[in-house]
Amino acid sequence: MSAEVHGAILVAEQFDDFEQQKSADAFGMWLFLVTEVLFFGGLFCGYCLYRNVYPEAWAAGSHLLKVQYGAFYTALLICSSLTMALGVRASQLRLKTSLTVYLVLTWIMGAAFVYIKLRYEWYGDYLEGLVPGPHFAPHGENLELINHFHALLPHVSLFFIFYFCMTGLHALHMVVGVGLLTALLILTQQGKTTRGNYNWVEIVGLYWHFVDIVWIFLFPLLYLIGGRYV
Amino acid sequence: MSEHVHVHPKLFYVKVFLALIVLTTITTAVAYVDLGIFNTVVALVIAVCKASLVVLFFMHLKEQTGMTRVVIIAAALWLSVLIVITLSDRFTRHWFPSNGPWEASAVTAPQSQ
Amino acid sequence: MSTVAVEAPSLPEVHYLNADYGWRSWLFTTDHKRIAWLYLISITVMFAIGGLSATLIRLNLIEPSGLLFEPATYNKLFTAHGLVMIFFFLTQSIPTVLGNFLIPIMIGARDVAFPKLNLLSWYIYVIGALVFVLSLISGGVDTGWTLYTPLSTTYANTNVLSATMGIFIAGFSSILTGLNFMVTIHKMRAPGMTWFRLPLFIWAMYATSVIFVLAMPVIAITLALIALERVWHVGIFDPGLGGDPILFQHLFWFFGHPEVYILILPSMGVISELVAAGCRKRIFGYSFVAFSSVAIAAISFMVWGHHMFLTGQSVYAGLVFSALSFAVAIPSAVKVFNWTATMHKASVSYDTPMLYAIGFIGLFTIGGLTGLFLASMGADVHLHDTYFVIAHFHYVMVGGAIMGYLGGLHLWWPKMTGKMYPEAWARFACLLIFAGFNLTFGPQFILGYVGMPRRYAVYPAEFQVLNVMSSAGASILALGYLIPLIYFAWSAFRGPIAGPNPWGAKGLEWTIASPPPTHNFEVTPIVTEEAYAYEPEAAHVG
Amino acid sequence: MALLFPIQPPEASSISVEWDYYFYLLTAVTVFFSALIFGLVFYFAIKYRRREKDEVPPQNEGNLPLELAWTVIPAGICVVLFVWSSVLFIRTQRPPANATEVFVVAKQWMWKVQHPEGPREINQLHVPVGEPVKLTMTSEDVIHDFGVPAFRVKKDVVPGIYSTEWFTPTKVGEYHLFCDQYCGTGHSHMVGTVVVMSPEDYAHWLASQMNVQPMAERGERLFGQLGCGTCHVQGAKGSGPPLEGLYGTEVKLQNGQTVRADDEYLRNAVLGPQGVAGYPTLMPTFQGQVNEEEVLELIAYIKSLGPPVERKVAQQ
Repeated sequence: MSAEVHGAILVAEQFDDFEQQKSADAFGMWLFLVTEVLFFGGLFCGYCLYRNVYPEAWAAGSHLLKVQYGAFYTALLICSSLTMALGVRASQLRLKTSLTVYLVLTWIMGAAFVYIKLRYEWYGDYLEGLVPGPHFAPHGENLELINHFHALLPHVSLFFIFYFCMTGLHALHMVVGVGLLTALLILTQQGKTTRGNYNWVEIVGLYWHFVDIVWIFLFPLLYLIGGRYV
Repeated sequence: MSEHVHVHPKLFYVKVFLALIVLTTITTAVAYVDLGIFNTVVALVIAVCKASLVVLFFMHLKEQTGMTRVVIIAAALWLSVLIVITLSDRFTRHWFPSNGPWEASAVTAPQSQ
Repeated sequence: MSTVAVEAPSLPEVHYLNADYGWRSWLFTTDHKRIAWLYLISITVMFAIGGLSATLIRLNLIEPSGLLFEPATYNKLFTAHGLVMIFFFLTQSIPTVLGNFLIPIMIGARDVAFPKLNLLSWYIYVIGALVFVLSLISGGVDTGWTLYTPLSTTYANTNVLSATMGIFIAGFSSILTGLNFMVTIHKMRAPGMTWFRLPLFIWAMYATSVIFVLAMPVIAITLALIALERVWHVGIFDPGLGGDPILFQHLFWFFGHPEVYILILPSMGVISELVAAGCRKRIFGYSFVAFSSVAIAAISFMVWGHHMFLTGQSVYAGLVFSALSFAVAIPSAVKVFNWTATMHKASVSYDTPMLYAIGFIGLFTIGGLTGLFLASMGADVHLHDTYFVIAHFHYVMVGGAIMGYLGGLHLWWPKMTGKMYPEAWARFACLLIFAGFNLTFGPQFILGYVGMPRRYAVYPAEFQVLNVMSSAGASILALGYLIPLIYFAWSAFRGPIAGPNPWGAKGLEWTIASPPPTHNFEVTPIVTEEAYAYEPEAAHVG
Repeated sequence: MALLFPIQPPEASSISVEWDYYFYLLTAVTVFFSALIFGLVFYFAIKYRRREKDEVPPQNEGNLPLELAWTVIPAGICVVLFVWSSVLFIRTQRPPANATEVFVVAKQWMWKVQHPEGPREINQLHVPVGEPVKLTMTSEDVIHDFGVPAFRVKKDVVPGIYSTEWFTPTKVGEYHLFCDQYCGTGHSHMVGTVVVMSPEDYAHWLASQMNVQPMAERGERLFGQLGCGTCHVQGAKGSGPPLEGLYGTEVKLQNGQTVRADDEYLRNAVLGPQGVAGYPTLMPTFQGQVNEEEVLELIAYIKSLGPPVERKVAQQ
């Protein structure tokens, strides 16, 4: 590490050098992601239990969702993960312009995810009566399917609790992620993330990839259960 | 500083990205083929593969210290403990014979005094 | 104070307490030592609330028909007592006060890894506590601390929502604290401070932090589900709608049992320090004690079903849970034997911290062994949810966790304030607490065996004598807790000056001034020896 | 004994004596080790007390054989305790086949008991001495727990499922019945009495009860009122499966699974019908139309329609 780089990087006073700070930051983020795994874990546990208790109802619920949305989100998030990873690389290489471009791209994809999720998919679900609880009454285009599974409806409602909780919690994480990206963009414009201290971009990247991974599991678990070949 | 940082070429990330897109396509396509129970198995295996790709290459787990790996394994292990044990309760309850014919003879209740 | 040094000790000119003045310097501090004080004050307030409700509970139980309260009020009192003590006092006690103060110093660091996050954790805790206290003031909650569904989600008509919200918020404080400590212990150790040179307190805090990180998120999401269910009645835990109320118990106890070890492990760490300092001796079997902390933390996650033997849980799952619960007793036993063996051929002081350590070893032994009754599936059939359970976990949590917390406060009070407390009063209070504690909870073992269920506002008359004994003990115990509060407050201002190492103990914290300077060490220490390296020729008291 | 306070609950069931033996063993282990640790700690504290201010004792590192000893010995004790207690537990979970059945429905805050012969009780349970009794229990609202200290038995009563508990009373007398799972405001008032009577007294008691219509007959009346017979036609093939001789047999469901038609299955079938193979899923849910006691009566009626053996004959 050269002297002027050392001068440029602001090392917090409790650390001896940037190396220590960087590894502490990254380790802290990994630990935080562990807590996130277990935070989502409670929902996954409930999901697994009920799915095995009510397999038919779970498949029926899944068939009321639209695979196109799920597949599109997955692709969108994988793209945003790519741009995020390239952003970290740009920060490592101290390329301010390309870092900005990658962060903006990631930001747009993240925001698009949340917007489409809420404005189109959830709103559509609401219109089709898929909100669980006492008013649960599916009446979408798939009427034949709904009639077929009529006896299962209370348990299909249970599926939709988990659908809304899991995708809702995920969307909440996306919103936080978009906020973090906004902060990173501001820091980047101030030139604070391209001085060799790529740790901030890196830990936001870790978070972003984690949220992507959660979706990678949510997609098959919610949209593809029981096959789509009926 | 930068000599300590291992910077991957762009192509490296693009390859991972392409692999992820391919796997997404496969998992979606497989859902339309009737494989019975294996639909779920395939979907989960592909999801685990995709997650591993992201963790290993996008999140640079390969360059992290051993401790980070321990942390991730611990998270996965603890999550599986939670899920497996919880489910094992629910789905082994009915294995237990509710009536024991041997009990009738085993418990010779003393008569009233 | 028995130790009167030849050269009168004096306070350092500048230390962390007088480095800065004004409320801003406290409320916006990132100094781990000041944050420890913020926690100390806030959890003492919560302890007072929890203690007051305990006193009222014991008063009510003097009469079989209830001396003071209607059952509805009584139910709110024991719920408040349980929730406050567990989520707002014991969980925080040793980690956030002694842990915050000592972890960086013991490993030779200037501060924790993320000082701002540390302060944020305190604010989150305070917000959570305020929300919770408001929910108590505005009517309270009557579900019991276990918040079992469907009682908590559907049938209780008290402030379940705001109470769970308070706990939910405070949970994030613990998550962040645990994360901070883990990173600190991994990344901030001074040169030469290898894992096996760490004081055992650090090992225990590390194990505790692991549990914080792994268990707290699960209770957070579970509480969120309760809130969701309560607001919208969607049926997650409602059998009428296909939900499973037992799922809640699984999620709750997956957190709940490790939580118990969050409470006792730090105390075990403190006791190791107290015994080493009180005996001036290296802890017997250091590595066994260290690894037993890790083993307890790991196994503690796989025993939760022993709270659910009678729910209709699968017998096979029950057998596994029971076996693992017995297994977790073994590392605990190893610790007790090692502490006892440390006292062999030692130089045992009768200073207050050592008295607490001796009290802890005895009471924890009883608390741990009576745990075997409840790990036994057969015995649990009769003892489950009786006063036997109450007695058992109070022996562990009050006789264990609180004795450790108080003992630790007495050992490190001179370091935190630079002042000594009145030794005679402290010993008297310690004996009072020990006696009062046993009188309170000893009779409850018998009460449980003869069948008195827990959480009863009224009870059959034949249980009265034992209940009166218990209540009498509680009044002694309450007095015992009041005395340290008074003399600590007095000594912070008027106490005699302690000097850097009043106990002649080993450890990095005793090499720096009392109170320490803001950044703890003038130069980063280089560690060349193991923990507790007492040398027979040279103990420097003063 | 003129003790100031009780130190032991009555031993009034077949399991209680062995239970107490196990309890004594645990108590002995606890007392022994507590005394050992207390004794050693006090002995060391006195014998090795600090005599000089600057004294530092000789150091030692530990002792591997000793560490192993105090790991292995407690582990051995734990194995013994584990095996005995597990056997004890399993025995409490398997009611004898010849047990008398009694049905319990818990609600905030009372115990509602039904005997198959007809009598109903609230917060009381009359049982004859010397005969095994099996309780089938469920809850209408929150989780309760049926505990009788004198019998050393206890079981959570969970809404949505049938819990069972059994005991053989061995002493005539009246014993406490407690709700042991916190169930809300009136939890401590959800108490009652278990009255153990001699067989003759029990017979008198049964005869003296006003409501003598047996549960199965009440179930039959309900069966008619709810119109169940429209589809479940007796002795003929209706649009629902016949119920004669159903109880205790294996039922093949539409989803291919096979389940045993026990109490729990029948309850689920009434409240949330699952498709039975060979029949259309027409049956509406009766959730909200029948309460838990009525479900038990319906089950008693279905049970009374004949044991599984007769069914095979009927089919042929």
